[in-house]
Amino acid sequence: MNTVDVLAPVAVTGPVLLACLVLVAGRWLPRPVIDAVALAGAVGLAVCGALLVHATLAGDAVTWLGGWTPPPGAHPVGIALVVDPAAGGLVVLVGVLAAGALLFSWRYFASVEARFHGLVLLFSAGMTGFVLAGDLFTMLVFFELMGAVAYALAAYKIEEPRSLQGGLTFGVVNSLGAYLALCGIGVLYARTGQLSLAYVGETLAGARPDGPAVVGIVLVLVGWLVKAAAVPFHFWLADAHAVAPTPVCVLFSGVMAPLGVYGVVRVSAVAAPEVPALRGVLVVVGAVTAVLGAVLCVVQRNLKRLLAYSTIAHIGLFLVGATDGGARAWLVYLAGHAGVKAALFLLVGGLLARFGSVDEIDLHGAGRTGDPADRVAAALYVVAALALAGLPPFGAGLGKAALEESVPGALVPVVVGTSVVTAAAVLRAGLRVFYGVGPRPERRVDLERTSGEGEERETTGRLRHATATMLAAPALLLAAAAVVGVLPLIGRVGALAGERLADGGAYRAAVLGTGAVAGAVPEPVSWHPPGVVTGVLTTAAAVVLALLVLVSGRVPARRRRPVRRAIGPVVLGLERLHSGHVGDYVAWLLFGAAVIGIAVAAPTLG
Amino acid sequence: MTLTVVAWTVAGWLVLVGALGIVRSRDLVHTVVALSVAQSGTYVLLIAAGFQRGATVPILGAGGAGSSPVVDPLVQAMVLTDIVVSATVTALLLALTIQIAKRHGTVDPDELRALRG
Amino acid sequence: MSRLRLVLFGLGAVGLAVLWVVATTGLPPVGTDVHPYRDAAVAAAAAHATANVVSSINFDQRTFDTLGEETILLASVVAVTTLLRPADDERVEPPDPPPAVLPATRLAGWALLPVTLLVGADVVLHGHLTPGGGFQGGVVLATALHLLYLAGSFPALQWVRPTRWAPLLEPAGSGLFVVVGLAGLVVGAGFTAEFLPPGVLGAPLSSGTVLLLNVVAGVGVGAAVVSLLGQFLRQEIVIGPGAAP
Amino acid sequence: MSPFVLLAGVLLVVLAGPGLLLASRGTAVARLAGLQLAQAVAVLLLTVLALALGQPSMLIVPLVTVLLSFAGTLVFTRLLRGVV
Amino acid sequence: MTVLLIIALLATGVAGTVVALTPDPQRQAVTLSVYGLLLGTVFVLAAAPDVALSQLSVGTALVPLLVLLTVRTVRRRGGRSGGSGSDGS
Repeated sequence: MNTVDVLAPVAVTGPVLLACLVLVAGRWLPRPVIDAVALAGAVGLAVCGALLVHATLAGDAVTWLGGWTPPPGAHPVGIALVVDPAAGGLVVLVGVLAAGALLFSWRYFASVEARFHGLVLLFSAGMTGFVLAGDLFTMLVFFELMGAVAYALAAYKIEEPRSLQGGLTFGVVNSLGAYLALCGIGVLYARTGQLSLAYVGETLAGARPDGPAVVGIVLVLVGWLVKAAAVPFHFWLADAHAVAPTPVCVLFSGVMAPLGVYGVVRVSAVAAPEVPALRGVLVVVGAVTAVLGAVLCVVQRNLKRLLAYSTIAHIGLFLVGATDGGARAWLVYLAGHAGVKAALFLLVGGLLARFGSVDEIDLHGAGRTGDPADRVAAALYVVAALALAGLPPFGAGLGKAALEESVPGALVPVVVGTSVVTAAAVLRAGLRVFYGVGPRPERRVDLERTSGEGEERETTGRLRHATATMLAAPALLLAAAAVVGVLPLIGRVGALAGERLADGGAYRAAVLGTGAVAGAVPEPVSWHPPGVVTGVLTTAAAVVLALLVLVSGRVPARRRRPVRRAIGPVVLGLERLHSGHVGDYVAWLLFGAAVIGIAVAAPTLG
Repeated sequence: MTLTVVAWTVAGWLVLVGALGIVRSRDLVHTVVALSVAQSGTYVLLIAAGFQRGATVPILGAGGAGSSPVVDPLVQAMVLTDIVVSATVTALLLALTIQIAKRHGTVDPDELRALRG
Repeated sequence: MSRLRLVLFGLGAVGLAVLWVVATTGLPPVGTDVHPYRDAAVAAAAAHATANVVSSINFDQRTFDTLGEETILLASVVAVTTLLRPADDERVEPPDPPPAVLPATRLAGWALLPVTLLVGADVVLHGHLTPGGGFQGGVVLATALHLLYLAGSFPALQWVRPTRWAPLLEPAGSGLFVVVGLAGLVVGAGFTAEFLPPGVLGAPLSSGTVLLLNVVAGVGVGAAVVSLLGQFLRQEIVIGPGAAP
Repeated sequence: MSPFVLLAGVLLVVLAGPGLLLASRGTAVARLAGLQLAQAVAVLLLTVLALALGQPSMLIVPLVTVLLSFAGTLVFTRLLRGVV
Repeated sequence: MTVLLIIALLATGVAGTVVALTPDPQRQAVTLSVYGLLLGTVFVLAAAPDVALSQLSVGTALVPLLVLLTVRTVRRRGGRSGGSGSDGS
């Protein structure tokens, strides 16, 4: 047995075991012990992931569980866990974000027993299992595990109506997505007689793409795209993220939704037959997701919802990058984004704990208390918003710069525009809330839009000061995002991980044991002068845009009207589509699945 | 031939009709049950994928010690997992529905207006 | 709006139906005798002396999936307990007096209780030989316990106090499942590997860890279903109304 | 076609015809009659099928169905109380 | 046997449709129970007794019990549903 044989199963079952421990012993242990155990588990997971990355730099590692390694040429009966640097890196990300969330909630949820910790650990196990599984059905099982925990975590605040509605919508839409994926898995199984991802791919690779292969793969990908919240499956994300407890949002936005993109890339690289149309469709879906997310991000006034739409926009960018040339860049972008977005969510959570609201208009100038802790929070928020725009040396900026270098020219405006617009929206909200910039907007009751008022507090009472852990967690996450951008090792591993993730042939060779195919070592992701310049420029553009919006409140309504008349109806129409009605979302899900399926199948099958 | 058409059609039909139930639903409890109907379509699909005419149950030593072929046990194991998942997800969503009834005073999705835009 | 929703759904459904036809017409007919996975799995089950191949897959060949499934069960029990916890503005009331139940019903309930328990235990313990296993048996066992409630003896059910032990037993079961899996790793055979002697095919004590895991799963599932039902019953019976919405 | 298979066919038609029909019309309580019929027929059907397939180990299926049907019936009679 | 399987499959399809399109959850629970029996029959006919046991144990008592308990709690809290013809209150 080598390290991977031990570490890969432990990375999944370790958190489960700790969760069981915490749940059984939770009622007798004092709260700090539970906090410490859970935190240690999350940190241990991150370390485990780092070791996995280290062990697989030279080549993918495969471990067949239960000693069911198939002899050469035989049909496999067991389950393989397959580790490559991308999978290991995502395990690290899960561990780091779970640690951040647990650290932040040290003083949070004072009334809850160990259940919250247990759920976070189970959630981590679900994500790790999904990442490491080399088997379609195992992926689905852990997808469902992720889901089951996530629905409960989204609706954790049971006193709050919105939270419950968001959780239910999330549950129904994601479950239906999983069932579509299972249909796809069933079709692929009937077609190939295999469940192992690599063996499915090997069976399909030789033949001309046929109906079952194409439709089966598309259905599986639709399931993962629902988790990734790609348009038009994105509706649940804003609803669930806006209402989930802040520490949970960190995990949702930072890693759970991006895992959907990972699943899409993994399955389409390893198992999809050679279908040129698939790549094109995924790029279009990604670009539309990015643009729609950015547009809707701008019009939000609920800060958490605003951040949620910004996540949707960035997931669109990841999808574009991962499928069209940006293989070496997108994982670095993902890691950098996760740190920055997590920090932003935690800072907004701090606002909720301090002022009992997450509404941008309601909180206008609320952050100007003069309290040193609030000043630190304000500074962190602004830095995080700038980092989201691409400010060097943060990891998000590095990933974005590398993405701009590698995607085709036609897509560069999408990348730049999306990051500028979302960062400007985030910055605008921060400047309003923390510094009171711009005139106080008129407060009007707006039935068409989710406000951030009346949100249930997550602490027992209104906090007089932001606590040390509540500032330390975002500061550490922001620092981690900076480390992603500065440490050359991460740029090197990130590039390698991305390229290897896209190389389905090497994965199949590793699992089938037909000899490793040595891929070329890709050029590391690092800062180049043009990247630095565009990073600074996009940051500046975001600042200018945010200030313009803030100042435009002073512009007489007469001058603003033409603009509003031009784009207003479109935006309003888009907003109306986000009705919060679960039936609408399910209808969109089926419609989207059909459109994507036909767009892929029609050109392929003729 | 008939069996093939019927099995695939029923599997797909159940998934779609379950989804239709959700779309038309005026009561969240009904939504959750319709979701479980959609899921049961996947049971039929998997069982059909592993069926073999004239084969017996996948238990060794039963019905003449390996003399006759058995149906595919793998799909059965998958459906077992699937059924557990279905039951647990149903329970979870019903628990959410109870809380929605308490907090919103309604379980009609048309009247839930807390999230929009 | 609802009109638009139905139109959208209709378009999607038609599109998916077309795709479904495209997919299924390319598949081998239902009832085909080509099942490569089946051939491999049956051979593997025979090699480990597990008569019930489905159990062999669930608890030996693909234990990891079952581990995930057990974890889903655990997660949803914790989730339901979390979601149905009494909110800040709710109170726990003494239970309503149980409604009158016909003596015959009560008698039937009590009479069937031991039978159901016995059958449940049998389904768990013979899961490696005959149809059944930890999951099915666990559900039957849990249902047996709730015959007490259904036959009108809610006090008897309260006396058993399932809400006390079930929420502890369920994570313990899941934890034990993981521990058995890790034991294979410790003895050097690999995670979830068979490390007990398999015995003779068809014997009551055959199939090594499959039997052990079946029992562990049965306990876990039984406790899980008891706690799930307990939470829902508590809502119905002892949780008082909250504030006006 | 063996008599067992024929019998199973008849039972299946009863289960799927009158049983389902009765269970899908009227109020919840009225539907209980259909459920009762379906449960009784299903137990018979499953027994006959176990015999027709020559699988005595399958008899556990109707046995469990009997026990759980009883519980199921109690569920409905108990919880549909006052609904009539 | 194949004929029986076909009949059972068709009946399952019809029953599933009835369950999904019955607006009132209490009535739906009864139909769901019958649907579970039919699914169990399909599994037995397809030589899957393990699955049949699972489906029957979940479908006949457990899920209907959860559904009915939910409906009772919801109605007790004055939760309105848009479903037509609620024969409850």
